[in-house]
Amino acid sequence: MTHLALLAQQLDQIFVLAKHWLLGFVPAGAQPLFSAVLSVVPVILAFPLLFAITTWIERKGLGRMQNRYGPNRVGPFGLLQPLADGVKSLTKEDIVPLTADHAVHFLAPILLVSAAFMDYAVLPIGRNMVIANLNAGVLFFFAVGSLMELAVFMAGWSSRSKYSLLGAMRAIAQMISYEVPLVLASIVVIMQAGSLSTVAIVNMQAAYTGIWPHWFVFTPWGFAGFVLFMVAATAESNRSPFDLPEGESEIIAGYYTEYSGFKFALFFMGEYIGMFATGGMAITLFLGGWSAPFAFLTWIPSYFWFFAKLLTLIAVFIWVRGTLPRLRMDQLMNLAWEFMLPMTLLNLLTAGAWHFMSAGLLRWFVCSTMVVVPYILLSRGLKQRKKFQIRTYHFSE
Amino acid sequence: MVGEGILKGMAETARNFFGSYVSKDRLTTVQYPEQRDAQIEAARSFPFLVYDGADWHDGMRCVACQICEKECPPKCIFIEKSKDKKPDANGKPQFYPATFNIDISVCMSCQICVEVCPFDAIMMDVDTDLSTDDRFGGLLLDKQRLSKSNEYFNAIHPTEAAAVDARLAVERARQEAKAKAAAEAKAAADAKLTAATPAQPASGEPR
Amino acid sequence: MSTAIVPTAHFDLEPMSEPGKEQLLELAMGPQHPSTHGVFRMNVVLYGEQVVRLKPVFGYLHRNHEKIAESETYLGSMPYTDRLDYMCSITNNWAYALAVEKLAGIEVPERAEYLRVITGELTRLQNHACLIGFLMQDMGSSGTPLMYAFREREKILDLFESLTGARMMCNYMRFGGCRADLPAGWLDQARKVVADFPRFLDEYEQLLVSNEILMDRTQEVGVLSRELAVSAGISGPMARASGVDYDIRKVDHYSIYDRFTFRVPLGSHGDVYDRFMVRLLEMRESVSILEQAMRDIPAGPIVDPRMKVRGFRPKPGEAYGRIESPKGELGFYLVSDGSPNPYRYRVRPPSLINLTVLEDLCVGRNVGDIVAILGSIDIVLGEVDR
Amino acid sequence: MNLEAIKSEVEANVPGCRLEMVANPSPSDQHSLRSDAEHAVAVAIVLRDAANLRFDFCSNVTGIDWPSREVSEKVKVKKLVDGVEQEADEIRKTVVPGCLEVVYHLFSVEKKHGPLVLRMRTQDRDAGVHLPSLTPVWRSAELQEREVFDLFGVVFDGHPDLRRLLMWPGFVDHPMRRDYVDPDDYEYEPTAHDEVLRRAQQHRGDAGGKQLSEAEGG
Repeated sequence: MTHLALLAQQLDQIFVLAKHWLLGFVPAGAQPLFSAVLSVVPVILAFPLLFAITTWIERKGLGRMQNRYGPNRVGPFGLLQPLADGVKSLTKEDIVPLTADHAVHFLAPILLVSAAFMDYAVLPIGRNMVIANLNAGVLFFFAVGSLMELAVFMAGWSSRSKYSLLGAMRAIAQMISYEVPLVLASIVVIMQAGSLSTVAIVNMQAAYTGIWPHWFVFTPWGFAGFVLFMVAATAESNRSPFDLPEGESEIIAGYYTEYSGFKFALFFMGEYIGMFATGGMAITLFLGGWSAPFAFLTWIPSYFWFFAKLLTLIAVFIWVRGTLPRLRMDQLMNLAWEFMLPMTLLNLLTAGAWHFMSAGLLRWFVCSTMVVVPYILLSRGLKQRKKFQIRTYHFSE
Repeated sequence: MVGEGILKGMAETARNFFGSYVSKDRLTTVQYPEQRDAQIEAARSFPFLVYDGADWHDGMRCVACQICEKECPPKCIFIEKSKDKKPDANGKPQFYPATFNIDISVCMSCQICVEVCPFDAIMMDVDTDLSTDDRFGGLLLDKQRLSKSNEYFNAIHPTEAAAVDARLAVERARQEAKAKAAAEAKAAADAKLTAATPAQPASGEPR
Repeated sequence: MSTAIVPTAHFDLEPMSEPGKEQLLELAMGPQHPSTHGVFRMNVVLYGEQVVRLKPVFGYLHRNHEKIAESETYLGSMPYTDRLDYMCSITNNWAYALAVEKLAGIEVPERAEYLRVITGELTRLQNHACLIGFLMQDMGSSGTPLMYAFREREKILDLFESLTGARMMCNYMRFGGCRADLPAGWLDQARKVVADFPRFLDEYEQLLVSNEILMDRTQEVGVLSRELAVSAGISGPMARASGVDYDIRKVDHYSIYDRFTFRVPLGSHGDVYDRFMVRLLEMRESVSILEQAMRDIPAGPIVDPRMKVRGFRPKPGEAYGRIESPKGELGFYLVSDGSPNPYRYRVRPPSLINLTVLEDLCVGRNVGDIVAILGSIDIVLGEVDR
Repeated sequence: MNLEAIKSEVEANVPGCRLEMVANPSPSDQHSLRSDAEHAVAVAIVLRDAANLRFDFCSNVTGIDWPSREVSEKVKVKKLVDGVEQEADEIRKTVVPGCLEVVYHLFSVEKKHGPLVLRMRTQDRDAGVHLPSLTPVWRSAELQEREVFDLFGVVFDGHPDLRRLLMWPGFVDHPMRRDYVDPDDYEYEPTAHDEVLRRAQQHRGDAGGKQLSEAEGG
């Protein structure tokens, strides 16, 4: 038994051990630098790979939802489709509009991808597997994440295209609006954990009562926070039904209308990398990070759980995308300011109440009421003001 | 409550997602080059010329009457009538098309040529794999490429071909009967003639 | 007394760039645009995202169908009508055949009328199903409803192929009847398709009707008043969504529609949601018509035996024949001078005329609404530009 | 609804209007009313608003081109031949002046009747092509009158936005007129035969034409 436990532990820590083993070959003076490189390189390799797999999963999943096969020609089950797409975008002509601001136009996709990658610095992918354990990790995450807005605006502005400009306008408005509920939704976790460090937050959730983990999502405020966070994250990463900035059927491709070839692919990748990062943050904050969902499954390596949860979230993203039509700009704004913001603020109160009440059924009841009642009231208010309803029709014989 | 309709919709897409793995009814895609749907008998692509017998030139039913050329809405048929006549399948001397071209890059598969043809000489094909890299030459079909045997016609449109064959057989029998009657009448007339004027020189001889 | 609503004067994109109007953004949506349903262009003036002015630009697909028809025989124009509204070639054939039959006074045998109704209503089913799919696609739902619609449409197109020989360019009607009789087993196959169709409609309704985002996007958007709808000649489901009780199947009693019991759904708001719902409900009525027609279809000839294929020359005169096509009132106006070619051949395109009110519906709305409104009008550029 | 009755009703309401019944010999039995241009708008308003007419739905607007044509008719003429009066046939040729005709097909949504065919004629086909626009009466005429202007060249006075609809703004001729000649300014799709090939050869000059005919004729 102990042997097995040791093996599981070794498997869990295999990347950490490998890194330390490799660092042994490096002179002591260069070790910090090499340590950093050895931490960063796998992330830079793993997530683009995940991006490739995700595009495949997305196309397959959407296909099946739409009663199609999805890609199935390139390689077995179409698995080499992302590779083919990559080769295609690399070999395509890179067209820059004549009047574009060339420097900014060139820099925008690079900035987007680098900003997206910088988010991963604070994401604990597994036990002891985090690039930088900053004690203000969550803050760092949101700060760096908002760099993406800058990149989007650069792209939209420098293209000198009306569609790009409209897309950039939409993107800025949307991303800034949803940053507020995104941060507010995560504050409940910080209140509870008492730390801004992502590692500390995960460690706090990686404990068990019986077989059940202490994930924050299993509390009323945590669940509400998680749902709100996911909605805001969908908007942050411009995914359907909040994909207005690129609103394909309205403004062609929004801010990256004028991009082609590899720069277009970079935008595409940046979006997905950003989506994984916000998804990873949702996991870290609410779904216990790398911790196993049941106590008896802790022997499975922690990074496996991280990626399993991430893929599950991605599947939900795809599912939502396959079902819902897009919102309109004013509705999007209304949702952010009239629904998300009050809900996140009330959720802060709920989290406070949870903190100060003693454990027990009463606490559950009070806090659940504090979440559900405002939700019902708010949604009813929204519905009545909009007057939208399922109508009945009359017929002429 | 807000979200109810969204959840309903998501349940529906999930049902279709799993349904596509179990129900053939939901996943109707045909993997084209490997799988093909069964050929639908009435389907049509482009016209072809029917010939009887073994040789496409000798058995060609077309008599270059040029009705299809005139009636073709996009004017994709081009016919030149021959100067001489050749015997058709019934042995009757007929004109034949010296040139018969169909520009299938112009043809719109409307089947009007088939409907107007009084000789059942032009029919609709079912072959759609006609892509070529020679846009103008490769899509301009001459009479040799257009000619296909009556057996082929029977194979692709059995019902229609059977009707056409029956009609032609009736027509042929009628013509044969008519020819026979004419021959008999002629023979009788000749007999009468020879009986009446026995000492006439052979006809056609210059005096 | 109603007064006509007069449209705004036209504008050029350029002169808008005068001082004092710097706040406005001029945008040419199309001719290459993902949701203009073809090569169609809208010159839009935006204030932020709000539409201030909008003028449609037509003609990118213009091939002067009417002029071509003047040099064709009457029959020769039949395959060209397939290409007008290429989603529903059979109803186009029908309208043209009806006009010619009026012009020349041709009777249609009973079985042919049933065939026309069956194929025409199947066309309506597939057009409406796809239109709703396109509308959802325009509103950004990644094509899921569209694919479901295409899945069902495929079955209907298979029926068309085995009956007429072609899936989309059917060229099925002839003056005084139809071209081909039902092949063996066709009716059973069709009955199965029609019997399965309500299940698909249930699925569609489950997916769409109560979706909050859809309701939010479409309700009270692009409201067309009843007065404007009548004045602007809006026809078909779009007019009925505005409460205009005008279904040519009921009004003109053409063909044999009197024999079937069906209802005409009417909207009361005239917005995009009503247009969507009216089409959804109309499909259920079409299913009921189909069931009745396939139950009652008699045996008999399918074309007037007195009609010749060649040498058709109607007497001088003129006729206007119209049917309720899935898009609206599709009419053909023919003037004959006694020759084998029509002297004048005119198509009354419902898609084009329904676009008359596009600016009225869009002004004051958002860019996102333009595509939803355009999608709900249901245009096919083959018919708009002819 | 009887056309005579409609005619008398309109004439009673619009003083001075000249309405003419145009018979339609075809079995369709759709006879029409031809209005003079001056009173057309008033006639249209009466047709739309009169309580028992209510033609509120202008379905179809279109033009017809009638180029001037020579009509030859046989006339019996009495002639004095050798002092004796005899009847003889003589072919008399008259030129019917050309015009452009605009046809409106009206229906009533309220009363569910129709069609009423309303026609108007221009004076000639060159300068006198002005007709009053009925767009202020029926909005549905907006795009269709633009189309008639575009393809036939009828100028509708009072139309709020009279531009070409289907042809591009710089285009000069009116393609639906019977005497319209295709301009020789576009690329011909090479075809195997017929008129188009001949014109393509003309358009490209001899060399190109020869190549074409060699490539496709053989």
